[in-house]
Amino acid sequence: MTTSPLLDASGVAKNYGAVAALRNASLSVLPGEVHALMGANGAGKSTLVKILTGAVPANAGRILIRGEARDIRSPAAARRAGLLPVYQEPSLIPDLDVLSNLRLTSTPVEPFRAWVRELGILDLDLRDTARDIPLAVLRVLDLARALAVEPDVLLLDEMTAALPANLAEKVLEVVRRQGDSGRAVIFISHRFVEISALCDRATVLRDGETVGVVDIVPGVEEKIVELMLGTRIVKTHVAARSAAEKAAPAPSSPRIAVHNLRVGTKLGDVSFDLADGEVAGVVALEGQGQDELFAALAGSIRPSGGTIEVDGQPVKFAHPIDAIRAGIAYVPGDRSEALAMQRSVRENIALPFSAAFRNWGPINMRRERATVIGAIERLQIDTRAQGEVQRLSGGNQQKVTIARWIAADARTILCFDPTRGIDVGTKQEIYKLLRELAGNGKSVLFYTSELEEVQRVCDRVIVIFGGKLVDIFPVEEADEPALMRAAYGLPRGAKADIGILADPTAHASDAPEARP
Amino acid sequence: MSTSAISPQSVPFGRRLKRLMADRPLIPLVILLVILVVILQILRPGIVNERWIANTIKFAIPLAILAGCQTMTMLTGGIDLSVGTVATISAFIMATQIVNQDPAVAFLLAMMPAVLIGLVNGIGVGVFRVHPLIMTLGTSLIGTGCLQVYQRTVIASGAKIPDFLAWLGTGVTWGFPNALLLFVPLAALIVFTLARTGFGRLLYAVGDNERATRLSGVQYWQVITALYITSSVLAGITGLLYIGLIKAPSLSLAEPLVLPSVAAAVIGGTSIFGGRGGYTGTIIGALILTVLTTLLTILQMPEGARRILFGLIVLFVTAAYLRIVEER
Amino acid sequence: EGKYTIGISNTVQGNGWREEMVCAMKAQALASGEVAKLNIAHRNTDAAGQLEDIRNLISAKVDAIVVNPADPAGIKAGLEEATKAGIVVVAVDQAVTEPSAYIISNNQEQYAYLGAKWLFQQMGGKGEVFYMRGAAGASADSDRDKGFKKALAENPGVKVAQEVFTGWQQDQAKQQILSFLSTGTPFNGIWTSGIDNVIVDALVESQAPLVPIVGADNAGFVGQLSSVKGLVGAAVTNPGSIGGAGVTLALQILDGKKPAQQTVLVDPQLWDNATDEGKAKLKAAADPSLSPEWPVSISIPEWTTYTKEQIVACKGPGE
Amino acid sequence: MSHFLRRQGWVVGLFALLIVLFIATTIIQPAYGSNDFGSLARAVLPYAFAVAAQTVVVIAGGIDLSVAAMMALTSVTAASMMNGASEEYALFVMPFVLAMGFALGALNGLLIVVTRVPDIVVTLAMLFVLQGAALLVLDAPGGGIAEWLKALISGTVPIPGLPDAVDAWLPKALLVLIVCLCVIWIPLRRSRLGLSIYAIGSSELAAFRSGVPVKRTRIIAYALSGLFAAFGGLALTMSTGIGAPIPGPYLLASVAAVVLGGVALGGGKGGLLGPIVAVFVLRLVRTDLTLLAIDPNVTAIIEGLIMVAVVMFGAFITMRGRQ
Ligand SMILES: Nc1ncnc2c1ncn2[C@@H]1O[C@H](COP(=O)(O)OP(=O)(O)OP(=O)(O)O)[C@@H](O)[C@H]1O
Ligand SMILES: Nc1ncnc2c1ncn2[C@@H]1O[C@H](COP(=O)(O)OP(=O)(O)OP(=O)(O)O)[C@@H](O)[C@H]1O
Ligand SMILES: [Mg+2]
Ligand SMILES: [Mg+2]
Repeated sequence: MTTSPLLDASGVAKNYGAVAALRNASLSVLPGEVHALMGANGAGKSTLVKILTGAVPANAGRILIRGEARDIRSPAAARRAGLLPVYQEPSLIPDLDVLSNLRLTSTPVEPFRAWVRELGILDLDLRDTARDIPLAVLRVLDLARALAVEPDVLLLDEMTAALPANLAEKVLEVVRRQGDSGRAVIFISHRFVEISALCDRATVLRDGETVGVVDIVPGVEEKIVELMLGTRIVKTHVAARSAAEKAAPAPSSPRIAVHNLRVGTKLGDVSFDLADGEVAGVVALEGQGQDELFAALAGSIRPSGGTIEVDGQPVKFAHPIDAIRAGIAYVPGDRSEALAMQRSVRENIALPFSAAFRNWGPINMRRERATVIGAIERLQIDTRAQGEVQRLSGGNQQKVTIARWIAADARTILCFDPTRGIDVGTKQEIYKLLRELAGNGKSVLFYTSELEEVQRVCDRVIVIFGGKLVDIFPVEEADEPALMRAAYGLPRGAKADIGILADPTAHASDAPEARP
Repeated sequence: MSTSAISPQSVPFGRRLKRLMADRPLIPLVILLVILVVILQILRPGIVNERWIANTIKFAIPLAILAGCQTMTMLTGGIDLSVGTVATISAFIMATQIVNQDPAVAFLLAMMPAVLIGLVNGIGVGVFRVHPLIMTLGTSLIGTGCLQVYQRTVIASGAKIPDFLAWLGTGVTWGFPNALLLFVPLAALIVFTLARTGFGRLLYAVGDNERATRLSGVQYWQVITALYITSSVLAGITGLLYIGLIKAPSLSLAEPLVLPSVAAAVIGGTSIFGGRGGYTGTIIGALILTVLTTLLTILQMPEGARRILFGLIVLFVTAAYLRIVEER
Repeated sequence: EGKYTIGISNTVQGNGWREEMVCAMKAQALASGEVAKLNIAHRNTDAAGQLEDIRNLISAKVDAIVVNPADPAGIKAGLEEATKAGIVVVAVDQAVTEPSAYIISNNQEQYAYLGAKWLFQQMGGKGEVFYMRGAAGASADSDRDKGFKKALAENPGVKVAQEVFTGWQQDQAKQQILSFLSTGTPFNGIWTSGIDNVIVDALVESQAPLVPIVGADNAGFVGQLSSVKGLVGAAVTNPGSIGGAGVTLALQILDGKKPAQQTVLVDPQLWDNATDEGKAKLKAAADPSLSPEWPVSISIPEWTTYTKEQIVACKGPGE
Repeated sequence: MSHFLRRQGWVVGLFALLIVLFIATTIIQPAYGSNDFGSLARAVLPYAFAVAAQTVVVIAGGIDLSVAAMMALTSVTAASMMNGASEEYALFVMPFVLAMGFALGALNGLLIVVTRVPDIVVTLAMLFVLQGAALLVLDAPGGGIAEWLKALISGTVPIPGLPDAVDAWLPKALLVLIVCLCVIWIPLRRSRLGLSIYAIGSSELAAFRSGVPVKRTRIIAYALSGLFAAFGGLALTMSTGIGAPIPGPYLLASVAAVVLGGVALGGGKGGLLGPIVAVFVLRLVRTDLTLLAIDPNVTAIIEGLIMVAVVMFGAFITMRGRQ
């Protein structure tokens, strides 16, 4: 092809004080292409997107749009240049209703409505305040808002990371069509399946530098991983665990027993057990009540009915501290919900130690240091950006949220989508960690939005649909199509076509992360 | 835009100095303080003597303690506007009760309203989630009203400043104000609490991200209630010290210290939005404000111009300080 | 048995002088036996707020309003409306511009002139004076400034070493005098506008020379004038009991005994501790049982009839 | 309907409270009539403008501690300019003073944006500066005002076609308030600028990413606050006929009324109607306390209790709503 690039950035550098987030990044996108931007955690993808769209100023670099040098100083300027981003964080104004949000950005309403329907959200009231809308829907609204103004270049930063499979599906279809209609899309994702299904080329970043541009052809995934990780050696092929490893425990009394748990209208009559030494997966589409289930088990919200037993004793949690005292720790999916961003890694990890009234006194600094360093090493947290947690990259922040409970030696960990927006290497570490915990007799409840993770980590799968527990089955039967069907509330064994991701014959078949 | 890359090797001296100041935010503050003192000395040669220093410290101490209340509450994203009223109430009760009561009893009576107001503030902010500005403003109104009513019941019995408080407030031993005997341990305790205790950690964490602390098992209302009670008790103690210094129980004794106490904490580098700051900076902030007040009193100019200058200097100092510290 | 309802409006709360004024109003209303109810609006506010209070008192249908004006001109409209509604209006402490209102007032200009004249005499007509004013922008302060400047003009040898505004606040005044002392600036006298006992304290504490000092007749300062060794000074009376006098005047008018003039001025007296005569007056006036911020002149002969117990109890009719 | 109630529920509640208070007032003082209501409207005027000034910046996520000092400065400026001048000269003074308020407000905003010092500190510093400037303009209360300006807020407006009995309940002061606020607020609320003000208060980052010029919007919000404060300063001069350089109790009152009016300190939520109704409630409470001849020291306690109780009640409902 000889078409000239729509967007051409080169030599982009960005320093945050002593840390170089970007050193020498370049990116060239042709019209009509869906271009993947890939890199491990901390490689600088988000920073590059922010620079391209004027959200942060670069220290150096040259940006050409249709061959013309443009100085993009603000998101408004980027908009005028035809560059529209969907950032990782929702960009709607929380206290304005959707309609006002559209007016604020001069977005035409009718096309927006059409896109929202297209993207699979049928019951949107434009008068709803953004704050009251679930995260996944907000992300879709962001996308619809961007699409409605028909941008030349659409930049999607981990657009699908927080989406349930059904919505992700729609997004991918729409993005694909954008590419076909001659516009360009820059697509950031850590999911190879999506990349192979969607993208034409990929630019790979490592440590703030562009290390390669590759065409997406079957089998290229290995090369991308190599580029991304450089010398870091990562086992990308993790087989489903062998039968011996699984050693399904048959304990006399379960660690946690949930009976007929109800939370408002969101969750009704859920009953299951969680045993010591077990990782139980929870699979559900967005908003099926899994948030409420986790929050209730964590003591964050009060169930409206049913009982929870811990070690055979019925418990009532009025506050997370009650759950923590019972040995149950909760790692929320959104790290901004879990971290004190202006405090150090150390203080964040040690936070639970000071919570109880009797621990308000002087701190034993030496003991604390030892515990914290132990946890940091165990999770291999990259603390290059010393000091405040907000200076760590997203993936490393995520690890801090888990490290806290490793340090506190919690007996049961409720992990809500812990691998959201995390690179393959780190993901492997987290899988390993969860298995290790189970091996040490701890129990884990693990919700994931990436179905293929289930078989790597879990012993059993709990499927929730429409606020009800619809199925529990052993991991052997939990291949992706089966999970997908269950997640849609279809009975086990039924066959239905539910999109490109579930289709085992799509490009995904050769992806390193795909089923073995 | 240039295409030149930034080379991390050769850091010029200016930047190194800036970074040093940014890492040690106390240095620029102390420099600002010294500059003010030098200006004062130039304007009135000979003013900076032992006696002046003792006086400045005497007046800075009550301000610094109240600013300590603000520092701690501001770390959690709050503010305590009731400290002036609390200090006044404690001082007034002490001065009137000492006439007929045993000093220890008078002391306990004087601290009781402080604890009570702190408790109400804490419950309002911690349990009912009322905005601290409004909550403490409301309790301070209520407290002032109660003080007025109380004042009428004790007019007949008169008032007296206990000798011990006068000694503590105004006395100077070997050139050092006696108030330091109270202040140094108190300041050390506050600094230690903020840096090295679980409670201090929680103040920072709660101010930074309350939801995160909740998920870590922190009970917000406990922290906040303890905080506002602590703040009120400190204000009560300040009141006692202050009445020893001023020696005139009035119904608005410590009110004029409230806004400066907020300003001192902010100048000292504590973020009004919570999660960032410390007490040592606040102490310097209080000293800066006290020196500034003297400086403006000494200057011969119309009162209006004096106030304009005061406002401009406070703004300039805070802005300059932020500039230096944010250079990272 | 009383037949009248009297409304009171005051705009400074928590200040010893004003508290005494309100107590004198209550005590006089009780002692007169003619007042059934007092309706008191007493809070910190400005002229606009006082207008609001006066109008509320009009709504409450009081028979007379005794007001300490926040500003002489600023409440004219309200007072006019009150007179129109048939309400007797008496301004105390400061004058008002509304012609229909009666005024019984301490003469603020004379207050400052009297004290300053005495002070400059003590200084021998020359030297430097430390001039401590009240609140910048308050009308009582600018009236006093006129009197002070008049005395200054009569004594060309006297210079102002430093002029400060205490804001009528004890702590601010004390910090200012201490700062001033530390500058080592020579000075030969102090004139202070009502904040006095803390100034003497500061001089004593810092072992500064006790220069002649003029303050008000506050209990604390009057006591110091007799007890502090080597202190030469004078207290100028500025009775808070003027409030009681205002109530008496209002009642007289309600009873049909209109005074000859619209304005009655209560002239200040000066009690110094340099003469035997002054010493005797100070001794007679001294009252250690009063709050140090309260003026000792708790009654005005011919105008107030309450006892000391009554004003100290601070109870109005029906309380 | 449910949208309306959810959003305006607090204001509706305040209105109900106001009506209850009016009924209570007529029970306490059966003769309470249209004249007394006119007094209330005039008393409300300066507070209402102070509260409007505070509301705009609070919605934009800030706070303005210089409101009362700004009112004092604009008031003394107006009073000293009009002192002894002709009646027509006031036609020039009014816009001048309003423009001055707008410019000084913009200066507040500019300083916040440029120095990056927190708004609470900048406006605290400006409080001193403006107070000082007011003292330089007039070192004691004084000045004068054109008679027609005084007449502008006293009495009632005869509206043709309405019976006098109704007319009497429409004091000019109330109309002036409604006109001044509506002329600025209603077009603003509907414009993109208005949305931008809500947006930066709700989430600065999201607003920035939505293409809102955050800095410019912040400056404009403070400028509007200055404009409203200038209206307040003029209202003070109009009601008292003079200018006073010492600020009145409008700062704390404005913050209290903003919160009572359902505007979250933190930004992004609420409107102007709630705080204005809250001002009426607070003033009427003061009237009732005076009518009842309650011990003045107790009135301070009662006002404090009302403030704390209402806000706690509001917090309590929100908490219940969340569960
Ligand atoms: N505000 C900041 N201050 C200091 N360092 C920062 C800051 N933001 C990012 N960094 C550092 O810059 C590097 C790149 O971060 P960036 O978030 O751009 O990476 P990323 O590719 O988006 O990674 P992830 O997938 O983990 O989010 C990281 O090492 C991070 O620690
Ligand atoms: N315009 C802006 N204004 C203020 N802060 C910003 C702005 N843009 C980015 N930041 C901050 O810079 C930091 C670095 O962002 P970073 O690229 O690491 O995002 P991230 O959340 O890690 O993304 P991801 O997980 O998708 O890779 C974040 O703390 C963010 O809040
Ligand atoms: Mg990223
Ligand atoms: Mg990132």
